[in-house]
Amino acid sequence: MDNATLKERILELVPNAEYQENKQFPTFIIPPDKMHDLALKLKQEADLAFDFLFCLTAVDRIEFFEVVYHLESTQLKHQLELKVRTANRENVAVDTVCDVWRTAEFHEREAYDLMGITFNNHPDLRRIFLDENWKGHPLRKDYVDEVNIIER
Amino acid sequence: MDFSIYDFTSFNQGIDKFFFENLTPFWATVVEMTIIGLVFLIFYALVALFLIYAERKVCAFMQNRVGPNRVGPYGFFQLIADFIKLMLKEVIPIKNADKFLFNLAPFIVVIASFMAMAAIPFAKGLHAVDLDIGILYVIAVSSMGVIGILLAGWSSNNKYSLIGAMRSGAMIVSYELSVGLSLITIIILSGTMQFSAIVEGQANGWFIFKGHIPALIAFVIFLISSTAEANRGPFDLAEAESELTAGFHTEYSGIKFALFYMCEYMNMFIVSSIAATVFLGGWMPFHIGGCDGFNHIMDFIPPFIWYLGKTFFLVWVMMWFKWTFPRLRIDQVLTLEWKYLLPINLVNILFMAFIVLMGWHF
Amino acid sequence: MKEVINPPVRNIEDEEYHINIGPQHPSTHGVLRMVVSIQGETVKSLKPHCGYIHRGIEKMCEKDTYQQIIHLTDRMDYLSAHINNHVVCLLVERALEVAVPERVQYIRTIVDELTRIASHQLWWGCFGMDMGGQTCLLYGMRDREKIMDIFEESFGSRLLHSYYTPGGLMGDIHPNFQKRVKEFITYFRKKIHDYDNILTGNVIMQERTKGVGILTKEEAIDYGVTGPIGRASGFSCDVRKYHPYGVYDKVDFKEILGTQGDTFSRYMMRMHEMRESMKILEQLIDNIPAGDYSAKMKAVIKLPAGEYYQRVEAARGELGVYVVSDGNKTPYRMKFRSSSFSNLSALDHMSRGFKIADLIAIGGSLDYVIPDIDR
Amino acid sequence: MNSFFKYFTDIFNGVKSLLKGMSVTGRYFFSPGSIVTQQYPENRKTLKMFDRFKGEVIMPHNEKNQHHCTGCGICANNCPNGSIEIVQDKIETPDGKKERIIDKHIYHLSMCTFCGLCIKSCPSNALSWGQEFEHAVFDRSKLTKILNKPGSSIIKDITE
Repeated sequence: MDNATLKERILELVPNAEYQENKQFPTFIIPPDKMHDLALKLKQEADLAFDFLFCLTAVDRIEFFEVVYHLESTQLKHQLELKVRTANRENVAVDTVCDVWRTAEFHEREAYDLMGITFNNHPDLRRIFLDENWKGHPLRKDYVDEVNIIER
Repeated sequence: MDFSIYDFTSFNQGIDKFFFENLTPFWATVVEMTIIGLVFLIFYALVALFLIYAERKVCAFMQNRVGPNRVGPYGFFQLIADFIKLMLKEVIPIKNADKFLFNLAPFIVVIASFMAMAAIPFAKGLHAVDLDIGILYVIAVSSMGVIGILLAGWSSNNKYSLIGAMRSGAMIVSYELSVGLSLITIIILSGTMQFSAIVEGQANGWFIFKGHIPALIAFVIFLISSTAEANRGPFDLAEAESELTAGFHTEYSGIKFALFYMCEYMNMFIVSSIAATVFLGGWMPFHIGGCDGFNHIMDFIPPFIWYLGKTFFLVWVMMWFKWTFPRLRIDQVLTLEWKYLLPINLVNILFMAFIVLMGWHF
Repeated sequence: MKEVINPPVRNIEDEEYHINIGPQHPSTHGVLRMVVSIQGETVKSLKPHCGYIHRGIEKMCEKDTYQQIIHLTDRMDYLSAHINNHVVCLLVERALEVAVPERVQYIRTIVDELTRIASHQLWWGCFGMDMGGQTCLLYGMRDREKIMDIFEESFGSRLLHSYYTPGGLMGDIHPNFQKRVKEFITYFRKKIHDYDNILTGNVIMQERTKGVGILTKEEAIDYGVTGPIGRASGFSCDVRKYHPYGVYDKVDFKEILGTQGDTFSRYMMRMHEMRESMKILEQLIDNIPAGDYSAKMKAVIKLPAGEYYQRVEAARGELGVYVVSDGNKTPYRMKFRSSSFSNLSALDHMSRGFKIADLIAIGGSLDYVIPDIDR
Repeated sequence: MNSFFKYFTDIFNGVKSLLKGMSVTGRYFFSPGSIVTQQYPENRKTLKMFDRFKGEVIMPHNEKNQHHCTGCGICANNCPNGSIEIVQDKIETPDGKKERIIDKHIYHLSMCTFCGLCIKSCPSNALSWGQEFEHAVFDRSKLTKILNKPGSSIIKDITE
C-alpha cells in the first residue's frame, strides 16, 4: 500500500488523526483514547496488516509527552509511524498496546521506567532497568541527578 | 610363564610373617592395617594430584592451549600451589545448613572411593584384600558415594545443590544397573568374582579379545555407564556447571571442596582400573599368540606399569569424552540407560552365556 | 477453649519454587537475572530482571555530539561494535544527505560482515559451553582471534573500535587488510567443518536442541524477535535485504529461513549466516574501489530538526536508532531499539514447559548480550 | 519392524557422530603445532604491536624536544569523556606580543575510551597513538599523564 492510500485509510479509521508532512514514514498524531482501537484494526485488517511493531519509544516534548510507535507490515512491507500525545506533563497515562503486539510489553516498561509514561492495562508495569525505589524518570528533560550526571 | 621377579606375594607374606612373629596377633593386625591405610592414603593423594594435573594438560592440548605452565617445570607444581590455596581457604559456614550432614558429606564420598581401592589388584600379590566376591564388593562400595552427593546437596540449603543432588541420585540408581550387568557378562566368561582369579584367567588373552563381540559391547557399555557413575562429563549433570553453577558442591569451599574435587578424579581412576582389570587383563602384559620374542619383551615390563598404563589410558579416554561432548539432559541420560544400554546389556549377557556354553571363546 | 485452627491445605501444584539464575551465573553471559519458577526441573514461568549494567547511554547521547555518540554505541552490543557504529553513521548521513564515497560503503560492508562472523564465532563457543562442551569455547575464541587481529591491524583495537564516523571512516584500511581477510576466509572455511563435526552433527547436541524452545513465525513477529532467531522461525526479517544499506544491494547472498523455530534451527541459522557472510566477503574483498575514506563533513554536525529512524541488521537482529533532533549539535532524544532487548522478551514464552537445561540452551541460542539489553 | 530397524540405525548414527567429534579433539590433542597460546611475559622482547594499535594518546616530540601542540583546546572539546585538559600559559614574544602557549596537556588515561576523536580533530597533528599497552599501575593518579615533556616548546615552522 503506498503512502497516499495509507493516509486515506488511517484518516478513515481515525478521522481526527493529524497527518504530519515531510517525514520519513507516514506519520500520524493519534488522540490517546483512539490508539488502542486503531492498533487492533491496524493489525487485524487484511489490507493494513501491521503485525510488526519494531520500535516503541517516548519523547519528552516539554509541554507534553509523545509516545512513538513504529510499525511495519511483514507481508505488505509498508511502514507507519504513530504518535500519541499526552495532555500535559502530569497526566501521562496512555493505553497499552501490548495485547496487540506483545513486544510492546518490554518497550512500554522501558518507557515507563525511563520516561514515566504509565500504560493503562499493562499486565506488569514495573521498572525494568532501574531500582524499584528509584526516584524520578531519567530521560525526562527536567530530571536532575547531581551525583551521577556531570554537566560539561 | 614366569612372573617371579615381579611377584609381590612372597614379599607381602614376608612382611606379614615378620609382624606376626614379633608381635601379638592383635597388634600385628593393627600395625599391618595402619601401614596399608597409610600407603593407600599416600597413593590416593598422589594419584588424585596427578590426575588433576593430567586433566588440565589433556584438556589444554585438546583445546589448542598449553595448560598450566607457570609454576614449576611444565606447571607441575601448579596443583601443589592449588592444594595449598584450598587448604588455606576459609571454610564458609552456611546459614541454615544442616551442619552435621554438610560436614559429613565430603567424607562419605572420600570413604566410598577409598574403600573401593582395597580390592583392586595392582600387581600379582599386590592388593589389600583379595575377596572372593571382589567385583560385588566394588560395585556395592562405589555406589555409596552417591549418598555423600545426596547429603551434600540436601544439607547445603541451596536450590542448585538440591537439584544437582537429585539428578545425581536418579542417575546413579539407573547406571548402577548397567555397570553391574556389564560386569556380569565378564563374570559369566571368567566364572569367578575374585579379582586375582579374573586377572589370572586373562594370562593367555584379555577378556575383551577372548569374549568376542559380547565382551567388546560390555566394555563399551561399562565405559559409558562408569563415566556416568563417576559423575564425569558428558554425564556431569550433578555438577552441570553451565546450569547449576557447581551443582551439589556449590556451597563448599576450601578443603571440603578439595575432597569433592579429588574424589571425582579418584572415582574416575577406580572405575578405569576396574575396567582395566576386568576387560584389559589388569596387570597382565599384552601377548600375541605365537610371537614368543615379543611376548618375552612384554613380560619384562613390570605388571604395575602395565596396570597403570591401561588405567591411565582409560582415564584419558574418559577425559576425551568430557572435553568433546556436550552434556546430556536428565531425561536423555535416563533414556540412554533404560532404552539403549539396559536392553542391549541383557541381550549381550544372553549371547555371552551362549558363547560360554558352546565353548566358542578362546 | 482453644480454637482449632485447620492448617491451610497445601496444594503443591500451586506452590511456586523459585530459582534465581543470575545475576552471576556461568551461562547468563553477563549480569542478567532470571527468576525462574520451576516444578521439579520444568520451567513454569520466567521473569527476566535486567538493568544491572544500565548506563543510561540514551541519556548520555543527549549531551554528546554525533561524532561522540559513536564511541557510546560501541559499548552497547560490544560484539558487533562496528554495526552499532554503522547505524548512527547511516542516520546522520541520511539526515544530512551526504553522499558517502563508494569505497567507504564497501569497507563498511566488509567490516560489518567480519564483525558478524566474529560475533557468531563467539556465540558458537558460548553455546557449546552452555551445552556443556567446553572445548567449543576455545575453538570459537581461537578463530575469532584471527578476525580480531585483522581489526587490530587496521583499526587499532580489538573489541571497541569507534572506526566509523559520520561521513566515512576514521582512517583508511591497512594495506594488508585485503590479503588477511582472504587468508581468513580460506582458514575459516576449513575450521567451520570442525564446528560441524564437534557440535552440529553431535547426537547429544541434536537431541538436546531439536524441538526445544519453539517459537512460531506469528509469535516471533508478535514479540518483535528479529535476526537469526526470527529467521529460524520463518520470519523473513533481514534488514540487509529489505532496507539495504552499504552495498548489500549489490552483493548476492541468501536470506536463509528456518521452518522449525526451535533451538537447533536457531543454531543452524547462525552457522548458515557465517557461511553467507564469507560469501559476501569473497564478493567484495577484491572489488574495493579506490577513493577517499571519508566524505567532506563539517566539524560540527547539526541535524536538521525532525525525527529520523535508521535500521541495520546487527549480529543479533535488527538494530534501530530513533533520533529526535531540534537542530542542535546534540540529539534531542535518542532511542536505540536493540535486538537483544526484544529477543529477551520472548524467552519466557519459549522456555515454558521445558527443563532447566533446556532454558540454558534456549538462552544460549538467543545469544543475548547484556549491555545491549540494558544500554 | 521399521521401528526396530530405526533403533539400531539411531545407535549407529549416534555413535558415528560422537566418534566424529572425538576425532576433532583427538586430532588437536596429537598435534602440538596447533597450540595458539602466546607466552606473553616471555615473548615481551619479540612482541610487537601493530603500528595502528591504540595503546594510549601520546604527543610525539622531535629530537630538539619540540612538539606541534598549540594548546588550542580542540581535542579537549572533542573528547567525549573529558579526559583531556589543557592548561594554557601566556608568554611574551620577543616582539612584544602576548601569546598563549601550552603549559600542560593533561591526559587522563583512566577515563579515555580510545575513540580517537582528539587525534582526528587536532588541526596541527600534534597527537598520535602510542603502542604502549602495559598500563597497569598501583596508583590511579599515575594514569594522569602530562603529554608535553618538561621544557618542550612548539615547532615554529608550521607552514600553513
